[in-house]
Amino acid sequence: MVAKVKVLYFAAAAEAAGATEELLTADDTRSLRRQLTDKYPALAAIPFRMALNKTMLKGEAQLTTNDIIAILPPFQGG
Amino acid sequence: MVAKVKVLYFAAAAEAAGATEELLTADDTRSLRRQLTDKYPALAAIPFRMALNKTMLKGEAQLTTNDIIAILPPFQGG
Amino acid sequence: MKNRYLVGGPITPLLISELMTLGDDDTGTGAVSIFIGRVRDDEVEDKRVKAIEYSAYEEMAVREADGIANTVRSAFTDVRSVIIVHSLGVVRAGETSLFIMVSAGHRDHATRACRHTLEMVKEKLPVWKKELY
Amino acid sequence: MKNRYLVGGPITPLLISELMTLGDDDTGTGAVSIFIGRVRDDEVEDKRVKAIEYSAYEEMAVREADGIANTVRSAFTDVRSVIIVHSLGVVRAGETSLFIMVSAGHRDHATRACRHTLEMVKEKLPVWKKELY
Repeated sequence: MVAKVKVLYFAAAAEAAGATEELLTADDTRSLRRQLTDKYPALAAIPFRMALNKTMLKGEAQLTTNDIIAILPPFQGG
Repeated sequence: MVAKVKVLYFAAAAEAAGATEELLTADDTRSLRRQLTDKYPALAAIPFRMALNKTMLKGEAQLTTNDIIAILPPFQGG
Repeated sequence: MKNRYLVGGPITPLLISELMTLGDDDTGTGAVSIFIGRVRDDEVEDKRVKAIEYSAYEEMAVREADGIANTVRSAFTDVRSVIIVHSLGVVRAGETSLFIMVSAGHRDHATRACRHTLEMVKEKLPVWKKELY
Repeated sequence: MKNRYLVGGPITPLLISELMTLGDDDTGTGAVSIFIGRVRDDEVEDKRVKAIEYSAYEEMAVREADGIANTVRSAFTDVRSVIIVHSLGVVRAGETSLFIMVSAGHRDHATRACRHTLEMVKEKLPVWKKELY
């Protein structure tokens, strides 16, 4: 089974992807990560983390249709 | 030689001495301290320190006429 | 303010004054520790920073800020309130982009909790910046 | 204000706002750490504190405050300004009796120097208090 997820790109990740969001299909975060760095080589150079449904992802997770995955470059607030 | 010094009392020390200042004679801070606790027994119960001419006294010092000695109970600022 | 944690543009002196009145009526507060982050006009590769443009994953930032405030209140039992405000959009050099205020009964928890809040904000808020020259 | 370090009565919100504008034009400041000490309405032996009356050895307090500010500026090289204001006389519960503000290039020195200033003020300023019920 394959999940249709919404991927959000922020800051340098948005520049690398040339977009702020898109719909993709993937089974889990591991395969999504590989798919993203294959599709956007510039993204591979950014030590990004992912949030799943607005919560920082620890390790990897299965994906479900309608999940929201955010691609987060290192934070720079303050 | 004996110095005539001005002694200033603050907070609990002023209560113990019943005054905020007076003129006393003493050779050095050690003998002045003894003189004060003899004269005002309540002062002996206060762990006071002394300032000599507005500078905190470290150890003991000789006194000179016109020196200003302040009797300082533990600080409570802030 | 966009919500209780994010504000569009700089955190103005007026907003800071308003934020500082929060908890004014709590007479159990003996210590208030405040941190203000400002944009510096740093020189980067011979160019001087005129402003910083902040962006954020807003929905997640709000959740994270909520989490930080709750964590700090639980970890420091003497703490009575935690305020966190971060700018979004353009903030010019000299202007304020971050305001943190922690009230407590006593100084030890106020100062330590404020510092801890600051470090968590730096670590956990999904906020990014872009220097404008 | 009696001088740059001591003020008669509470440190009012207006005075705090004024003090906070000092150094506003220094665009090399990236971090400002502030500590505000307030009078708590503590219960002491079944009586509630209504106010605290502060007294000081004023001439020495000014010298000590000067010394603290200089020491902090030397010890923390990133620090750009140190402001210390303490109340004298009656300050009611909920009102402010101590204001410390330290500006620095970056957060680490600002927060550490502010805390250090606070500890030195507690240890070195010849100030005493009397609870009023």
